[in-house]
This record gives sequence, C-alpha cells and structure tokens, in this order.
Amino acid sequence: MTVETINKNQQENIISDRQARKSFFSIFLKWEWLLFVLILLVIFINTRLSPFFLNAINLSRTSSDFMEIGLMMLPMVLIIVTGNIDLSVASNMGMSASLMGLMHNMGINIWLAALAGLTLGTLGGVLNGYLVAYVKLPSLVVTLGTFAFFRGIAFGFLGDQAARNYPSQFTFIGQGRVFDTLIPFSVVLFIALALIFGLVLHRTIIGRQLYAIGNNEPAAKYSGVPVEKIKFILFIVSGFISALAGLVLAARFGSTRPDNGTGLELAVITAAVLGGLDINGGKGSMYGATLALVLIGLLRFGMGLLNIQSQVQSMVIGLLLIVSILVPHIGQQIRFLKQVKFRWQSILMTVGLLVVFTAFFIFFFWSRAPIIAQF
Amino acid sequence: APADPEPPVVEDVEEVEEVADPAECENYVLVPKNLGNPYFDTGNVGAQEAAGELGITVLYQGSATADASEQITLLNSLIAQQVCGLAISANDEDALVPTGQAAMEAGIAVVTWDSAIAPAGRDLHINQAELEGIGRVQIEMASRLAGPDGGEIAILSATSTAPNQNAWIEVMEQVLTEPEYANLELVEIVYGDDDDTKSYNEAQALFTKYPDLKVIIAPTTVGIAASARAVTDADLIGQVFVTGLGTPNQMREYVKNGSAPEFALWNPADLAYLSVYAMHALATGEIQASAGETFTAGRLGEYTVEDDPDLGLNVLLGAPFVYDADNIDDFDW
Amino acid sequence: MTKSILKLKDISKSFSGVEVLHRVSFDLQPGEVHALLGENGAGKSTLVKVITGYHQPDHGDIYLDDALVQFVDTRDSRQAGIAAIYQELSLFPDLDVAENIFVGRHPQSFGLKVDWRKLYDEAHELLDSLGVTIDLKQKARHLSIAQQQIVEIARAFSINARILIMDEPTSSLTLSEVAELFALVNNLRENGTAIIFISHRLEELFEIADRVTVLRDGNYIATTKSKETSRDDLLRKMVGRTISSQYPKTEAPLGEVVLQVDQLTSEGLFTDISFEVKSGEILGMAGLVGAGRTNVAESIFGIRPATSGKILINGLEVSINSPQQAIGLGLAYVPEDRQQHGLIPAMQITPNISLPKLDDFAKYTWILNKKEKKFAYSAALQMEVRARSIWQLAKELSGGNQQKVVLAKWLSTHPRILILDEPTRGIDVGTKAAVHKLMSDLAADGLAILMISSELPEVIGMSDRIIVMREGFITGHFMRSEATQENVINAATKDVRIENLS
Amino acid sequence: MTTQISRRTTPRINVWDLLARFREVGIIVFILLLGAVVTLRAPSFLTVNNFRDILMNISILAIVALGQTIVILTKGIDLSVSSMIGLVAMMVGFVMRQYPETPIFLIVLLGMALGTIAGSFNSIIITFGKVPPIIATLGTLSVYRGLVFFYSGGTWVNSFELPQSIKMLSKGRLFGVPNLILIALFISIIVYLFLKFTRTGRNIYAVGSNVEAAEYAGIRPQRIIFLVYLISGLLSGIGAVLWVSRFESAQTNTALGFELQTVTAAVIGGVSISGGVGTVTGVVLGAILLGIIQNALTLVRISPFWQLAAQGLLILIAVVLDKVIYTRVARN
Ligand SMILES: Nc1ncnc2c1ncn2[C@@H]1O[C@H](COP(=O)(O)OP(=O)(O)OP(=O)(O)O)[C@@H](O)[C@H]1O
Ligand SMILES: Nc1ncnc2c1ncn2[C@@H]1O[C@H](COP(=O)(O)OP(=O)(O)OP(=O)(O)O)[C@@H](O)[C@H]1O
Ligand SMILES: [Mg+2]
Ligand SMILES: [Mg+2]
Repeated sequence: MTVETINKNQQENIISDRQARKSFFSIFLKWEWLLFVLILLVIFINTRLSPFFLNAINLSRTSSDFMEIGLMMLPMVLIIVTGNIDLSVASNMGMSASLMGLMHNMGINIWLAALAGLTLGTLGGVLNGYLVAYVKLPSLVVTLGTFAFFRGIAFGFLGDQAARNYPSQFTFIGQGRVFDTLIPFSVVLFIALALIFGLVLHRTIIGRQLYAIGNNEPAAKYSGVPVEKIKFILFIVSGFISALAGLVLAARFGSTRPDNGTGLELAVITAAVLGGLDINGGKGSMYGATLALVLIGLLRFGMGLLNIQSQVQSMVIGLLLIVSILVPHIGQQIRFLKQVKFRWQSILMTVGLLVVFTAFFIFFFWSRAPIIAQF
Repeated sequence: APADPEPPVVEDVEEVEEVADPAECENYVLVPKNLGNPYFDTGNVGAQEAAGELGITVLYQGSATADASEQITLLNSLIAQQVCGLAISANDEDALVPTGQAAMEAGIAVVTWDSAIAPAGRDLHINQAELEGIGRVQIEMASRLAGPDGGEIAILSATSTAPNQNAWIEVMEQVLTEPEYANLELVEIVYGDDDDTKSYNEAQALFTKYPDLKVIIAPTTVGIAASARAVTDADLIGQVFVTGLGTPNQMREYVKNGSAPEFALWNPADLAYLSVYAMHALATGEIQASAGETFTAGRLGEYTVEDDPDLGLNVLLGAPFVYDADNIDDFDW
Repeated sequence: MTKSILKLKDISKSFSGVEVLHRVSFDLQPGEVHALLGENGAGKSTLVKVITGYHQPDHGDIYLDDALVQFVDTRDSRQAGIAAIYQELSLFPDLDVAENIFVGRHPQSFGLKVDWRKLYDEAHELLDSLGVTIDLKQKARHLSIAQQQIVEIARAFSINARILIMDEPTSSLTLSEVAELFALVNNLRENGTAIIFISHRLEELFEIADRVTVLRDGNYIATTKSKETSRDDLLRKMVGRTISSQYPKTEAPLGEVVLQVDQLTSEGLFTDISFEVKSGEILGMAGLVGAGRTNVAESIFGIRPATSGKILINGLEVSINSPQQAIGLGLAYVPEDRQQHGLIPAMQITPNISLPKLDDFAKYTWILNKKEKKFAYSAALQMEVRARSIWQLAKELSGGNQQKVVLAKWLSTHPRILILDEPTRGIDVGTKAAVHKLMSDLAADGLAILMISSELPEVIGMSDRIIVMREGFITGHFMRSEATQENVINAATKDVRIENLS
Repeated sequence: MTTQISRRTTPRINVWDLLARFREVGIIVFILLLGAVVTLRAPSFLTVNNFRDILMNISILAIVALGQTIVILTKGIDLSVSSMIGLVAMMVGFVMRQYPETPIFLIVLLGMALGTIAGSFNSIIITFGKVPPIIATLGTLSVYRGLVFFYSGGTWVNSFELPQSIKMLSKGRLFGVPNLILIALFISIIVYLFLKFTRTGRNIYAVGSNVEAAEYAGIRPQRIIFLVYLISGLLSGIGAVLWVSRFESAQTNTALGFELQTVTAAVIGGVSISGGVGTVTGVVLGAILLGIIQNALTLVRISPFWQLAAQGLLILIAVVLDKVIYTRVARN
C-alpha cells in the first residue's frame, strides 16, 4: 500500500510557483498600455493641430463634461465584470435629480432634497438588484425595463417644469473648482471614487469574487461566494452613484429637467468596453476603463476644436471601438489563415464580398449625386 | 447681463483670457438644436447669406441629437477656440446658462435664436415672433378650420420639456378663453416628443379617443407632418384638420390633399439672417445689449433691442406667416 | 496484419511553448477496440483532438486508409467518418435530448424540411438499445452528468462512423450502463468499426480492449495486446513505477456523530433521507445513475435546500440555505460537475484554490498576495497537480488535474465534514490511490466523509458503511463487512414502491 | 441487461406538461389581463379599427425584432438595426425621389440588398474580426448613423417627393387588411418555418446554446453567426422600405432608438439573452404586447407625464409575471 513517496526534486518538476515570464514587448501589448499610448498620440496630434488644446482652462472646463459619465462608469465596471449590465443608470440619474428638483421647487432645503434624490436613486438600485439577484431575471431585461420606468418617473415628477436657481453652495459640486486651482470639484470627486472602486475591484475579496462570478457563476456559488448578495449590492451601489452623478449634472447645469442625461448609458458602456472590459464578464480592469474615459474625452474635445461635426465624431468613436478590438486580432487571424488550406470557397467568398462592397460604394456615391450637385 | 444692476461676477481674474479683439473678429458660429434637421438647415442658408454680406465666416456646428449635455460639450470646444460670437438654439433654457455665462466671460457675443437660454446666460435673444402672435395665429387657424360651429380640438406638442412649446401652449389656452372662441373645446394635450413615430401614434390615438375631434394643433414641425399623415391614412380628410407650425416642403402634400389646409411659420432663414447681424453688431461693439438700441440687419431693415419681463433682452423678427394652398408653391425649403 | 484504417506518425503538439505530445505514433485497425492509457495530463485527450481536427498538430502526419489527410476542423473529420465523444461533455443545454443526439444531422424529408417525427423515433430507438429511459423532450440542461454521458454516447453511435473515439465515456457510469455500452461496442467491432477507447478504469480495458497504447508525459511508450499484458505491466509503463494496493483504507477510531440527516425531503427529487456520519468515518453512497445522490448532497450543502427534514451538525439542528453557510459550519463539497460547478476555468490555479476561504488570506478584506500564493502552492503540491505553474489557467489543465485542483481547493477550507461527489472521476490510477490515501488519512484525522461514487469497487473498498439510493429513496444500508458487489447492486435496483409499503 | 428497469415512469400527459411545453403562457396571460383592464376603462379599445391600428404600429417592429431574435439566439445582439434602417431608408428615399417610376418590387429588392450589405459588414467584423457583437454593433450603430448624415447632407426626403407606389406598399389593403400587416405576418411565418424546420435554423439554436459543442458536432459556428447578422440586416432593410412607405419620409433620425425596442420585444417575448431559447410566436406576441401597452396608455388617459413610467412598469411586470408563471409551470 505504498504510494511511492515523491522526493523533493520531483516535486519541483510537477509545478512551479512562478508566473510564466513574459517577453518585454508582450507587457506593452497589454490593452491598458495601448490606451495610454493612444492618449499620448491624441495629445500630441491635437497640440500640433490646435493652439487651444493644451490650455488649462479649456481642459478644466472640458473635463467636467465627462464626470457624470465617469462616475456612472465606476459601478458599471464592477457590474460588467460580473457579466451583467445596467442600462438604467442614465434614467436613474434623471429620476433622482428630478425628485431633488421637485423638492427644491417646493421650497425644501437643497441638501435635504439632494439627500432625497440619493435615497430614491438607491431605491432604484434596490429594485434592479432585487429583480436581478433574487427574482433571477437577466440584468439586461430588468434594466431595459427600469430604463423606461425611471425616466418615466422623472417626467412624472417634473413634467414640463424645470427646477432652477440652485444655491451656489450646491452648484459648486458641478461648477466649482477646488482651492483656487483650475481642477473642478467633480474631477476630484471622480478620482477619489475611482481609486476606491479600483482598489475594491483589484485588491479585495469582493473584487476577486466579482471576477469569479463573471467567469463562472455556478462555480462561484458552489464555492461559497454570496452571488445573490453581491449582485444585489452592486446594483444598489450603481443606483446610488447614478443618483450622485445626477446631482453633479444638476449642479453643473444649475437646473434640472426630467430629460437630463438621456442616452448617457451608451456613453458609459462605450467607455467601459473601450477600456478592455469583456461584456461577457470576468475580464478587464478599472485602469483600462478610466484611461478609455480620458481618451474619449480628449478625442472629443480635440475634434470639437477642429470643428469636426458631431456625427463624424460619433463615427470616429464607433470606429475606434471596433478597431481597438479588431487590431489585436488581425495578427492572429493572419496566422490562422496561413494554417487553413487553400479553399475555393473562401476565395470565392472574399471576391464576392469585395464585388458587393464595391458595388455598394459606387451606388452610394452615385445615388447621392443630386446632393453633391446641390452644394 | 448688462441689464442687471449688479456688476457681473468675475470668478477669477487671471482666468479671463485676452478678449477677442472686436475689430478683427471674423469667426462666428451658428448652433442649431441638432444637425440634420431641415428647419435649422434652412436657417443656415440665411446665416450664410448674412455672412457673405458682412464679410465674416459663420460656421454651422451642432450636436448630433437635440440634447443639452451634448450641446454643452460642443459649446465648450467653441468657447475654447475663442470665436467672436455664438448664435445658439438652446436645447435647455436653464442648463445652458452656466455655459453661456462662461462664453460671455470669455468675451464672446452670445445670442440665442429659435429657442432661448434664460436671460442670465446670453446677451440677446432673437425672437422669431411674439409668443402672443404665434399662439394666437394657431387658434385663429383652428377656428377657421373647425367652421362656424366650432368643436373639439387637441394639441400635439413636442417634448413636455421644450420651453417654447410650453409657452405657446399657455398662450393658446389663454386665447381660447376669449368669447370669440368659446365654441372650441380643448380636449387634450399630448406629446409626440418630436419623434415621427410617436407623434403619429399619438395623433391616431386622438381620433380613436375623440370621434368628434375637429382640429389637431401641432406647434412643431415634426408633429404637424405626422398628424397630417395620420389623418390621411385614416381617411379622415375633411373630418379632422391639422394645423400648427410646419415647413412648406414637409407640408406641401398635406396642404394639397386637404388634411392640413393651412399652417404658419416664420422664415427660419430670415431668423438666422437676423441672428448673424445681431451677433456681429454685438461683437463689434455696435450695440452693447441694452434696451432701446437699434441696428440694421441687411435686407430686413432696422431692428430695436427690446426688454421684456419674461424674455429679457430680445429682438423681434416679425409676425408669423400663414401658408396655404395658394402660396405654398412659392416656397422651397 | 490488416491494413490500418488510421495511422498517426510522429505527431507533436505544443501549447504556448510547452510540448504536450512528442513524436507520438499510433495505429488503428478496422474492427479493433484500441485503448489509450496514461496518467492525467499524459496527452490522451490532446491526441484525440488532433485526430479529429480540433487541434492542428505542429508536426507529424495523419493517414486515413494510408492516404495523407489534414483536418482543418472537426467537420472535416466527421465527413471522413470519424465520430468522437470528448472528455468535456458538450451537450446543448437548451435543446431537448432527442435533438441533442442529432444536432447538425437532423433527419430531413424532401432534403429540406426537418423531419421531427423521424428524429424522435430514431432517438427513442437508440436510447432503447442503450437500455436507458430518458425523457426525449427533456432539455439537456436538466440532465445529470451520467445522463449527459449517455446522451453523448447515443449521439456518437447514431453517426455510424468508421472510427469511433470515446474519451472517458464511462467515468460516471455505473456497472450496468457500462455493460450495455460494451455490448454495443462489441456489436460495432464485429461490423468492422474501429474504436479508440480511453478510461482510467483498468478492469474495463481488459474487458473490452484488443490493444492498449500507453502514453507517458506526451511520449509514446508502447502498444501491447491486452491479452498479452497484465495490470502491473501496464501500470509500470504508465507511471514508471508500481502501485500496489488500490484501496488503502485504514481503520480509524470513530468519534461522535458529526453530521446527521433526518427525514430530508425535497419535492420531486428525493424523499425521507436519513443517515448519520461520525467523525473518522467514511460513509459511501451508492446507486444507479439518477438515483438522486447528487441532489441530496447539494441540498445538504445549501445549494437547493430541502423542503422538509432536519440537518444536525454536532447534534445541533442547523438550517443551511446557502453554500457560504455550509462552509461556515465546516462543510465542504467537491461537486460532481467540475466544469460547471467545481472550477473557474478562465482563472488561474491559485485563485481557484483560494476562492472558498479568501478570508484566510486577507486582512480587512485586503487580499495578501504572498500568503495566498504560498498556500496555493503547497496545496497544489500536496495534491500533485501537474501543471507548469500555479499561475496556469485552470482550463488548460488536463481533466484529471482539474479534479485535483478542485480537491485542493476544498481541502484548503479545513472542513470537518467533507462531501465528495465522484471524487476520482477522471483521475488516473496513480493519483486515485493518492486520493484514496488522502481520504483515509483525513478520516483518521477525525473528518467525517460522505463519499458518493458510481464505482462500486471504490465504494466498497473505501467506506466504513454504505447506503444505497434509488429513485430518491434509501434502499439499502450495509456495514463494511457485509457489503458485496452483489447485494449493493440488488439494493440499487430494488423496486422502491414495494419497499416503501412495508 | 437483466437489471435494466425503466427508471422513470413514462411521462404522464397533463395540463402542466402541456403548459410547460408552450412557452408563451406567461405573456398571453398578461396580454389578456391588460386587455381586460383597459377595455373596462376605455371600451373603444376593443374595436376592429383599434386593433388594426395596433397591428399596423407594431408590424415593422415585429419584422425587425425577428431579425434581432435570430441574432440573440446565437448569444449576440444587433444594436445597429436602427441605424441600418435609417441608412437604407435614406438611400431608398433618394432613389425614389430621383426615379419615381421605379417599380415597387425593385425598390423592395434594393432595400433588401442594401440591408443585407450593411448586415454583412457587421458579420465580417464579428466573425473575422472576433469583435464581440455588442461592441461591433454599438460601433456600427454610430457609424451607420453617421453615414446617413454624410449621405443626405442633413436633408430629408419629404412626403411630396415620394411616388404613390411606395405609399401604397403598406397602405394598400387585401380583403380589408392593410398590406403592412400581411407582410409582417408573411415574414413571421417564413421565419418560423426557417427556425423550426430547416437544419440551418436548428443550427442557430445549437450555436447559441453551446458554441463549443456545435463545433464538436460539425457545425461551423462562424458561418451561422455570419448568417444571422446578414438576416438581421436583410430584415432591417425590409423594415426600412416599409418605414419609408408608412411614414412617407426618410429623415436623418429615422428609427433613432429603435434598437432598444426590438430588444425589448424579443426579451418580453421570452427570448433568452444568453442564447439558445426563443420562439417566433413569443416575439410576435412580445411586439403585440408592446403595441397594446402603448395604445392602452393613451386610451385610458393616463397623464402624459406618467405614461413612460407606466410603460416601463408594465414591461417590468410582464417579465416578472412571465418568469413567475414559467417557473411555476416548469416545477409542476
Ligand atoms: N488548450 C491548452 N492550453 C495549454 N495546455 C493544454 C491545453 N490543453 C491541454 N493542455 C496540456 O496538455 C497536457 C495534456 O493534456 P490532455 O488533456 O491531453 O491529458 P489527458 O491525457 O487527456 O489527461 P486526463 O487523463 O487527465 O484527461 C496537460 O498537461 C494539459 O495541461
Ligand atoms: N436541476 C435539476 N432540475 C431538474 N431535474 C434534475 C435537476 N438536477 C437533477 N435532476 C434530476 O434528478 C435525478 C437525480 O439526479 P442526481 O444527479 O441527484 O442523481 P445521482 O444519483 O447523483 O446520479 P448521477 O450518477 O447521474 O449523478 C436525475 O434524474 C436528474 O435528471
Ligand atoms: Mg483527457
Ligand atoms: Mg451524481
């Protein structure tokens, strides 16, 4: 009954405790570094193209334009890591800000009103979280519903009214700058929260459990990860932060209307995804998402300075989104194509596609000829 | 704003950059609510005409959707370029105030057209037509269409947050209380969100709900076209009439088929034309934005800056124009 | 010698620079059952995947009927008449059982329209010939692992391939299903089909295989006729050393009752389950496929709490509604389905091992990386996990090594009660002995162990007591001394209804 | 084997089983409940005309949602449908303005071709580029919309510029039923037959259910995925032509935001976001439910300010109810 004792040397052969060594270059192929390089590139190009780009006041003013997106992105990153999504963030933000606006209009102290807004936003998160975690509906389905529901409540609160004349202590949250510097208060708020969220995601037990859930939820559950509780909490946090972003937006606008922030959820998701988060969960980092936010902000600002039309700007961001994922795969694809044996089918298909696309573009330009003639 | 007795608050002295020199100021921007909307595009035609006459350049820059935060981002990049003047059609009258103020602090002339920023956030508003005039003309048209016996009317607006829509609706409700219009009964106000599909469905629901409905007033170019089409599709031409504010090209078909025999609008090209002149006058110091000043706007003639308790400083373009089957073919925009 | 139907020459294959197959040659004759044997991670599954075109070899040639072929994907090999059951079960959870069998090859009428009636008829016939009854309209999602394996087997048989490859098809089947399977295999063999068969159960190889090829660490070692070899000989070739006793159960002093289950019932799954496990005791749980053993274990562990009945730990009644409560009470559960429930495949070995007890490696929720690494390393060493490094992704490990990681992970929680569901499924003989030894040692240290296993020799060899389940009822209870294969099988197939009347 | 006894009693046919097999119970129950409540408050709800309006309003949604469904079945999502509709509508509108004499079937073909090409672009990015569907189509959502602006220079095609032929495409009637409804019905039947009775259709389910296994089973998942985005483009193309026909214009913001509606129709129709589950009947019912909700809210005179909230709430109730009923049924 002897299982032959394995001596020390053999043990060393079985498994090592070292990370596989990565080549120097492969480190730089990490997505976060690529984003960083892209940011430098954007800064460099824009500085050459526009004298207004590297201007502290301008940058400061622009940066606060992206802070609501940034704030909502933080819990969204965590949610996406677990393989879920929250489409209701922008609606939730509208709802909370509208409640605050309504109470302000009724003459209630602004801070009380803000507190009520935060509470309502959190409750919105509770609804999402409950349906996702305990009723076990897919998050996309739930938040698609609350996306309409929350926005609807915002309209219900304020209807065709606006809330305005917020006191300056309050608008400081969105318009103010800290200690006579040019740094907007909202940026400081974002950085502080980003640090907290980043540390939670990358350094703590909960963070680890989030990745586990995102990679294999049943296995995480079997390993004693409180899956339901974590999801529940995540959506609550997301609700709270959305409400906070709503306050920041209201403070920046100095007013509230129920449609404020419509469509921001897509901007939030775009930033998160460009930051390297896998929409199916389990992959991605907070650094990446934050860098992507900076990249999008600088890119938009730079293009704005060059008076590039908004639609084109969106197209560029859209293309960037695709290309960012496409490029790392191209090398792989070429290697794959080399392995594949010669097939008539693939050749035919490629040729066919080329013909079709050429035809499409010819048609595209031919049929819009009257427009060109008009200008 | 200069009309304010209090001195303007200047946050930080070093922050105020070199104010653009009015003498050599050439770059102006016309900002619509959003791009890809023929109404504003027509405005741009007038703006370019004015630019040609003044020897300046007027850029036409807008956000992709009619959304306040997008517009603010856009304005920030325009402010950063230290343009000389901005003529803005605002997506939110209050939310743009801080941005407008920032622009004025940077020495940029800020006028609004079509849809105003609250007085604190701009120098001047170029008013397409008096509130009163626009509201009244729509009720007059509705009354004509409903015939001597009057009947039920409904309003199909854009979004419930659109400031100009709400102001007009308020006026209309007031006008309806006049004895002359006592036989018109306003049964409901619905919102089509300036979305073609939604407006169409809302119009459709109106006929279903109110079988005796006589007139739909849609003070929005999207809503009026969608309502007229809904009437046409439901074979209700002659029973239900549509009127309101629309553009000739979109309404031509319905004016001719009788679903929307008449509608009103000012000429957006003239509106933008006037806006550019006003913006130029402000930027060059010809006017200082105070009540009673006058300036000449090319072919449109002389205008006076007026002060209004609600609207603040504004310049009035004129009365709205009524389009009908007799004159519609004279217009192509 | 007849002409070979499939021949591999000098096949090499590396994953990210590590060679897992080194110049392996292999030859398959029509009408033979050819077994592949080797330790976990020896490269058997990889070889199979190279044959079916799932992997491309880095080097070497494949000949089919002496003609050089190259399979770009599994479809190519399928068209060449090769069918395979892979080790990782690959059913379509959302499709029903019948359609699962025919996916990609739905019977058609008029060469266009899927003929559903024919599909169900054929599926019914196939499962009948395997001697099992599974609801054809049941979604595969709801099948137990063993049932899934049977569906996979049915699918492979339905293809009428010239070469049939089965990678550990029997790992969770009980004796009777294995017998049915072998009957079918014999049938095919007589009709000239060539079969590649992989199993870690040596008895099976001797029963069914004509020839055995042994791999070790990616190297080809030898091919022998199974009649001309012996168990020890194969083992020596496999591991390069001898392994004597398989079931090193030592008698441990029994202590207090640690886990007591009283009249546990879960509507529709199992009824009135009562048993107790003492500290130092291994309680074996036997039964046929689908007997409900896994369900009992899962409900004790809080995954699907039972609808009525009591669970007592150390004599105190507890309510367990979630795995974290169970873990807190000192329970650990090594699940049956390691892909779905055991592992986080896209994570490295280290975080997989530390997951259930992260608290131990953290200070105020802050994870202490050094401590975690040290622990994971020693746990991996203890379980003899064969991998490049503890930072390798779990999904890159061979099936058996994945199982070891799961064991390491649960032992790291230092449980007082250990539930093992098919603990040695897919584990090679050498390691199996090590696992058995470990179980024995753990029991001796005072752990209470509940072991579910479909391998009768294992249950009989390792347990102090055995309970037998069938259709959600306990139908037998044996002391170690009275348990024989025969009476356990009898209890496992006894008619429940009669039993319950008495 | 002698020990082999059937381990399961043969499945009894009972009501629960039947219900369990018929996935759409939840949504039908909800539609009936909602209909009853609305009829009580607004009897005009239950008229032929009103139902014709509802069906007209959801026809295009149903068609595009079916394309969306096919995509979701493979675990993907196509967020670009709205922009594809916008682009194709604009191009078709331009052609019709320029050549009003073009026979209508050529226009439909053109729309289908253009939609398919737009869809194939998604296919290429997703299959060859290995870009996750949600990202690829989020990208093309803005790219195609940008192309609409570029193409039209911001101008619209107005009603008076369109020939009667295209307007009649949706408004003409056969036996009193508007063509648009018939077209939607026809397409639904085709898609139903395709998904249920062709191998390719079944392979779509297989790929969505388990890609790895599909590959093992000899299906080429990449081809299936290529195909589904093509189909989604094709159906969007048809949707675009019908859009021009029904709304008598092509605008730069045509169908803006429509993508979320198609996803909503699919998910409340019981299509699983994680792939492999979903039926044509369910999706059509989902679209009808959406249409009814919208119609009902305006009929029962809920304040317009609260309508959106009520709509969102009803959608939530629908999915929760569906879930509850379905688990109840499945358990029995
Ligand atoms: N995709 C992969 N990436 C990296 N390494 C891999 C991959 N697949 C297999 N390996 C490695 O190849 C070796 C052989 O694995 P294989 O699955 O062929 O073993 P096996 O003989 O089937 O073992 P078992 O009996 O445990 O199933 C293992 O060390 C495994 O870690
Ligand atoms: N989640 C579930 N939903 C529905 N039925 C299930 C579920 N889990 C298990 N079953 C069914 O319950 C029965 C008992 O399964 P269980 O896995 O507990 O049996 P077992 O004795 O462990 O056998 P096996 O050797 O197959 O694992 C099986 O018929 C299985 O199909
Ligand atoms: Mg293997
Ligand atoms: Mg089991």
